[in-house]
Amino acid sequence: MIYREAGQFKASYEEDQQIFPIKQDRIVMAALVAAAFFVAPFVASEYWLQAVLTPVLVFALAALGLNILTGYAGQLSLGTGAFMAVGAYATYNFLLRLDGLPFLVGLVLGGLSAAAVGVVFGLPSLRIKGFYLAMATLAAQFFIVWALAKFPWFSNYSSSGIITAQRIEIFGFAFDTPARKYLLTLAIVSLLALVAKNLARTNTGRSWMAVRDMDVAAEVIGIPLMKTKLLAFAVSSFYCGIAGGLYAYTYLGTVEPDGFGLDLSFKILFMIIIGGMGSVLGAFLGAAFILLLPVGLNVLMHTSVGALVPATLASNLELIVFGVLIIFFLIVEPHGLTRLWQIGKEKLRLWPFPH
Amino acid sequence: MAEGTKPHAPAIIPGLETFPRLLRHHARVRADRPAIREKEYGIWQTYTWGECYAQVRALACGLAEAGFRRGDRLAIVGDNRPRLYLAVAAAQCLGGIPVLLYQDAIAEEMAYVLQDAEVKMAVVEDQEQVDKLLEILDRLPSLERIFYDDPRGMRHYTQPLLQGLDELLEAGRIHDRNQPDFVDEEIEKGESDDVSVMLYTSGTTGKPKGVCQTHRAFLFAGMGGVQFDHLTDREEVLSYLPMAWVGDHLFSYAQAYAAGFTINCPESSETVMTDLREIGPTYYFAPPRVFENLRTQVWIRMEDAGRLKQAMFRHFMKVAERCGIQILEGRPVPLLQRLHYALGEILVYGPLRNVLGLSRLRVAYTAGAAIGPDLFRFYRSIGINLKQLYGQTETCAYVCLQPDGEVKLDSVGKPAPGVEVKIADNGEIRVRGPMLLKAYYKRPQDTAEAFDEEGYFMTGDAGFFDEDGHLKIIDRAKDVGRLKDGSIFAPNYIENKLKFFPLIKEAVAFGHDRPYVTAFINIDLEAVGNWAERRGLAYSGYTDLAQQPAVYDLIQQCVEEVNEDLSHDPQMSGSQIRRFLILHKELDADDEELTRTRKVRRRFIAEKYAVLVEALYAGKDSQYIETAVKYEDGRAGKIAAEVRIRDAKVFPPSPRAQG
Amino acid sequence: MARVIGDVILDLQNISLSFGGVKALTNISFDVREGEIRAIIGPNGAGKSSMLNVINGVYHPQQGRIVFRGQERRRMNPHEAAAQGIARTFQNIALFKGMTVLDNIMTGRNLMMRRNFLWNALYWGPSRREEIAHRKRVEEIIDFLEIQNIRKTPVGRLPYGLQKRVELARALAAEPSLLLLDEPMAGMNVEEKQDMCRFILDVNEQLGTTIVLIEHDMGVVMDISDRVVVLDYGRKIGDGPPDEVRNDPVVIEAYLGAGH
Amino acid sequence: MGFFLEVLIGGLLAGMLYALVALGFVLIFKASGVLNFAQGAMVFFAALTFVGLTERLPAWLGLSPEWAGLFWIALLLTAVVMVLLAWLVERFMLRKLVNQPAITLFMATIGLSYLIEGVAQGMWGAVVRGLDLGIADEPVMGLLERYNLMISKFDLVAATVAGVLVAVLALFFQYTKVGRALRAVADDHQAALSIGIPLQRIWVIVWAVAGFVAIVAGLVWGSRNGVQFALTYTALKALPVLILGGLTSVPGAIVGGLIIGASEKLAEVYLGPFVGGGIDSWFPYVLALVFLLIRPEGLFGEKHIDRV
Repeated sequence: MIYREAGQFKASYEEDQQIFPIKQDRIVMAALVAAAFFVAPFVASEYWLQAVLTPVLVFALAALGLNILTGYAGQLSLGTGAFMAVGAYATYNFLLRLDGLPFLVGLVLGGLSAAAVGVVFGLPSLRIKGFYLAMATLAAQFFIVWALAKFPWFSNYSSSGIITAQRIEIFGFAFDTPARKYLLTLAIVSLLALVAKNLARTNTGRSWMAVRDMDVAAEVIGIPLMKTKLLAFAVSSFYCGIAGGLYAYTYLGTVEPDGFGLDLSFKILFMIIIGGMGSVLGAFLGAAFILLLPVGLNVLMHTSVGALVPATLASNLELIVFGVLIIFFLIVEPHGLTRLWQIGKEKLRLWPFPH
Repeated sequence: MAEGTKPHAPAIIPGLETFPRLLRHHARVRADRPAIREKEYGIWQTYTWGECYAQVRALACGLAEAGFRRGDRLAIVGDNRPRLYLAVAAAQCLGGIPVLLYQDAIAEEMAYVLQDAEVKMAVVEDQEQVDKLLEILDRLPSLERIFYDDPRGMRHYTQPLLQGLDELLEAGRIHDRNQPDFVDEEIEKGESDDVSVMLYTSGTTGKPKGVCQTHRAFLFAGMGGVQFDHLTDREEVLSYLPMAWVGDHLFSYAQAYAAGFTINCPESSETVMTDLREIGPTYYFAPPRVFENLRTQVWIRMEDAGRLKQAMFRHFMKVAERCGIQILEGRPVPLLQRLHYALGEILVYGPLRNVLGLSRLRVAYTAGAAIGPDLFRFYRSIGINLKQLYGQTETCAYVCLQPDGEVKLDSVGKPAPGVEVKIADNGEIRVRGPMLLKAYYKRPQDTAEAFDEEGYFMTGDAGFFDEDGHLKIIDRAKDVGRLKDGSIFAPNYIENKLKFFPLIKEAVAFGHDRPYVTAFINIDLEAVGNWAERRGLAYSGYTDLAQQPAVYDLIQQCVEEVNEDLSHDPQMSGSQIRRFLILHKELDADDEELTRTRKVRRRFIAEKYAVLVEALYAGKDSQYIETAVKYEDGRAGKIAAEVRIRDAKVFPPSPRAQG
Repeated sequence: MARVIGDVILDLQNISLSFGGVKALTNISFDVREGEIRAIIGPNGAGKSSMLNVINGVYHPQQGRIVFRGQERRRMNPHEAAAQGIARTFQNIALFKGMTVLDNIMTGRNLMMRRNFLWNALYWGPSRREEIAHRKRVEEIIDFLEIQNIRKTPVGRLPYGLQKRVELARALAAEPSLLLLDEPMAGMNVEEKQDMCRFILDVNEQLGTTIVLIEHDMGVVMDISDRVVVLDYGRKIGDGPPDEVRNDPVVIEAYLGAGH
Repeated sequence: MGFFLEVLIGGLLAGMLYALVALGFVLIFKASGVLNFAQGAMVFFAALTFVGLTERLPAWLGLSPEWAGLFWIALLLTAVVMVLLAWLVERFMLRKLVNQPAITLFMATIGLSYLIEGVAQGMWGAVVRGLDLGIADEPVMGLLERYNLMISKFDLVAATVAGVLVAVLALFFQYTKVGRALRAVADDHQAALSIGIPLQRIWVIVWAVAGFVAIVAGLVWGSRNGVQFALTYTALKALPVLILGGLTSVPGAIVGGLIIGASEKLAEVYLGPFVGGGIDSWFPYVLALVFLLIRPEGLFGEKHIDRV
């Protein structure tokens, strides 16, 4: 209904290959980004900025990282939590031990260390596939979390590996209030989302998807399987590393190794399943959905309907609802919310005719 | 490029009386503005006016080198392709005459035209057209060279007279470099009274005739249309109609050069609808059949929509019928209705126009055959400024135009500025003005006969002016007959009223010196088929569906509606349809029952189905008949059926209720 | 331009291949000349596909030498074969189901795309120019194989005949000097077969690509191939121009069974 | 030397338990091609249901809490609950995901594990409960005197029970009609359906048997570490066994279990101190990974040839 596509012909390949070829999409996206940057920080309450918007962005970034590895390149990984931990701790140590190091440089170095670790644990992907690869990443998950807790050097000899994020300062400007932290997170996540979209629509992305769909055929047309898979691990882990850094610095403030456990990996895996595998939008939709679900649930709990549910069941409701949703989405719409979003868009473009 | 930036209404500039001069002017004034686009390789390839002029110069030089001289004829055959449009201009630069042919004509039809015009060279689209020309080459002594635009599949062709357009262009560029002012000299030699183009009329009566139009005539018509509708150089036009049709030559060539706007060539004939939506033209021209098919498509697709969406669609269509046209024409409408229509604009009309690709339209014209009032009302009520024009090939496509403010549903508008229109005593419409043809090629005698003593061109159509001075066409003059009781019998007028129903695709009326009027009816297989399916009516094909009693009842309702409408016109009430039958086969151009532009060839049909006509007047209620049919791939076949005949109710004459 | 058959570009000498105990190919030798259409025929299970897989490195023969453009190699992975200009299609279609037709064909050009992932991440500038240059080349192939209207359709939704054509397009996108076609016309109706023959001939004549073709339809093989190799139970039983091979009693016997 | 033997045997006994849990995975994978990550949750659910029943049954049925038969009734009811669970899983999940790629099914079982954990704690509350099987956890006297080996009787009994169950299942697979049908089904669901193998019924049977395995594992683990959420981690213990032994072979699960059990204990005792202990969470994985890189399809899995 809102689409007015008549007259939007493409006279050049640049126009044809842009991220949002339809003007209405560009307008909506521009409005969204503008609202996120200029409206949200002033309108949203501190609670919403600190406890909802910033985490959604941080988790979206991590989900984006996992989507690159599992959604685009088809390599199932259960080690997202560990790679985030590496990012967080590496950033902390770089900023701690090299004083005067700008925050952003520390963050990027954290991401790069996560990428390095990701590549190491991605090596098995050359010989093994599917479940077996998932097991290898599971090994990474347990080993890294154990190492960070066991070797005090990482946490500057604090008890049980807890670290507290230093104050963020970029060019003398302190990012200490929830609004500023939110804006910093938003800037970084938007940039990396754009980069992910660029990667997906160029040769790099196509090579990943080729390896995902049929690696034998990919190799036969000249795609180097090893390089492509390791690149996927590296880029994905870099994203998770940055997300880990932001998780520590702009969201929680203090983190401990157990905070990056297997449950975090599953949570992010759920995000891309529900959000939609193999799409940048899927990461954002999934993260928002999974984070806002508990908020919605306890709002529901406090209403009249909620009172009917027996108390014991209520506390575990989140677990049950997550489980049911995962199974529901895998059955009804394996491509997740993104597919529903696309169908909705198609309907609007064909309005008033039926889809 | 100062002038080209803001939308610009062209004034007639002295010194630019021929198309080549105008092209040179555009190349200087708006060199970077797009002149022609073509959808190819997935995007719209754009050629600016500057690039077009350079290519025309190269093409002209190439043709000159190949022996093309002033006054020679250049045949152009193919779908709407940029380089074919440029070939027209190139021939004009050299003072030659481009002869445009229908691309879907079979070799035999082309042979007559090419012989008649004594064509010296031909620029054709692709292998398909080359094969047609080679098939009849032995009968074309004058044809020396054939240039093909698309080289696909031409590798094995070794005939000496064949050459790729690319090689011709290459040779032309070298020639142009060596003699830079050769083309300018040739252009200077061009006069506004030279013949700019030769279009062959689709001969409903006898063999087609070559209409020679001059630069002056077509530029007058082009400039007239541009100024009448305030067109600027920012218009976008989709050029998808056959280049040999006068309508396309006016819209895609004459007016494009007059205003300097952009024409867009679709990727292929199958993708016209998607290309239409992509381009979203601002200025559009289509015969009524295209508008009819579009509306039928809308109804059929809405049939499959959900119940809720259908209900919404029907509701707002009623709202549009009530006040859509008044709002379009800016007439006063009560606030509540205006708000209701505005809601419809957001929910239905806006998206509907957009999905059809018509949302950027400033003006849409239709012509070539009468358009039904309810079809007209449908488009205007959803906010499309559809207007009608009337004219022939001999008058550069139009003599009458409907001004924006006064668009009446059943008339063709007022005489265009600078055009005189009068009605002869036998009811025939006669026109005079600069847009008239110079002559029929090599037919002085026909040319003379076409004009009356005061120099008016006899259009061959019958009609009259209504009280507001709008011309109303009733029929072809020569077809207008008299019933036995002397009242006027205008077959086209009756047939058009029948064809305004989406269920009826084609109709043929008989009545000349007969006691009363009878009619053959062709049902629209898609619309009636859809209607039958929804009622669970099984049918195995066109012939079977046509003979179903339920379908006869349906068509009887339509015929009786037409009779009631006819009863309101004093002169027409005598020619109400008393008896009708539904033909067992679809009338088709390949069986020569229709012309190339799907006009009914009444005399031919009367002879071919004489047994049915007699049965109608003999009061029989059915008649067995066997007819020969030519299928698409050339095989001949036979269709036989027991055709039923029905009587229809007739209404006493009464004045028209104020609709 | 007239077709010119050059000298040998691919020479296979005593190739033997076995999976565990099963002997797929035994001691097969034949060569392929530049610009030629070389057919490999034989009953089912004769080892035709295995032969193709040896040429482009999917399988590694236990014995035998493969000399391609003067370079000898026995063990070579498919990735290197592609880099040397060998492209192929598969018997049962190996397209990337998760991508559109256009993306599938663009993937065929990955060897010619220089920009690394950092440039791709930046996209605007060199990487975009490269994408557009290759897109133009792919559009020419799309036009050449007349699949314009399905350019943006996900490959999974296409009928069998069109998927075969997209796979040919992807192979052509790599601008190979040697094209291996594994039963390109299997499961096609007459009209689709005619189209595919026309495309194969155009590829060979217009682009000068040498073609090794596996095909069952004898009519097709006889019409369009220059020389034919006949395999039966993993052995070569015939080699030469089509009509010569057609009348060779050994071939007839193998094809029509001993009892004939 | 005695100490090493002690640790080794202790490891082997623990390994037998890992084998048991791993067998639950193998059973379901062989029959339905699904790597059932929810097996751990089923162990927890089984144990919690058993304990919950033993607590609540006396009140519901008016029996005295000390009655010896209570144990068997609770066990029987728990088995019934597991069959019901198997039927629900087949009905609402497996039937809808026929012929989906294995990764989709694997992710569905992760969702299933969350669901089962939520329902379990919802039904029986999340308080940690002890579980006494009536088997004392003190060393076996005879072995202690003669070989001076301190082997816990509890471990021995648990290992024998597990061993018996494993043997029974191995036979079940090899020689019974249903066993053979299972092997056919594993290759291709659609093919099996087309030749008339009642796929749905077989999946329910298999998931029910996996449920029984979960009960045994739940009771044994529950009595040792207490019935609490941590029981779900038994699945994580079993995964390395699967990697080592291959997803489709029963003997593989047994041998894999023993190796992992023994090496984990030995590494804990001998390697742990140097590295700060607590390595049992990741060591089995690393070990299995090393094996995997040598033989990608595990000890006994079939070699997978890529037919092009």
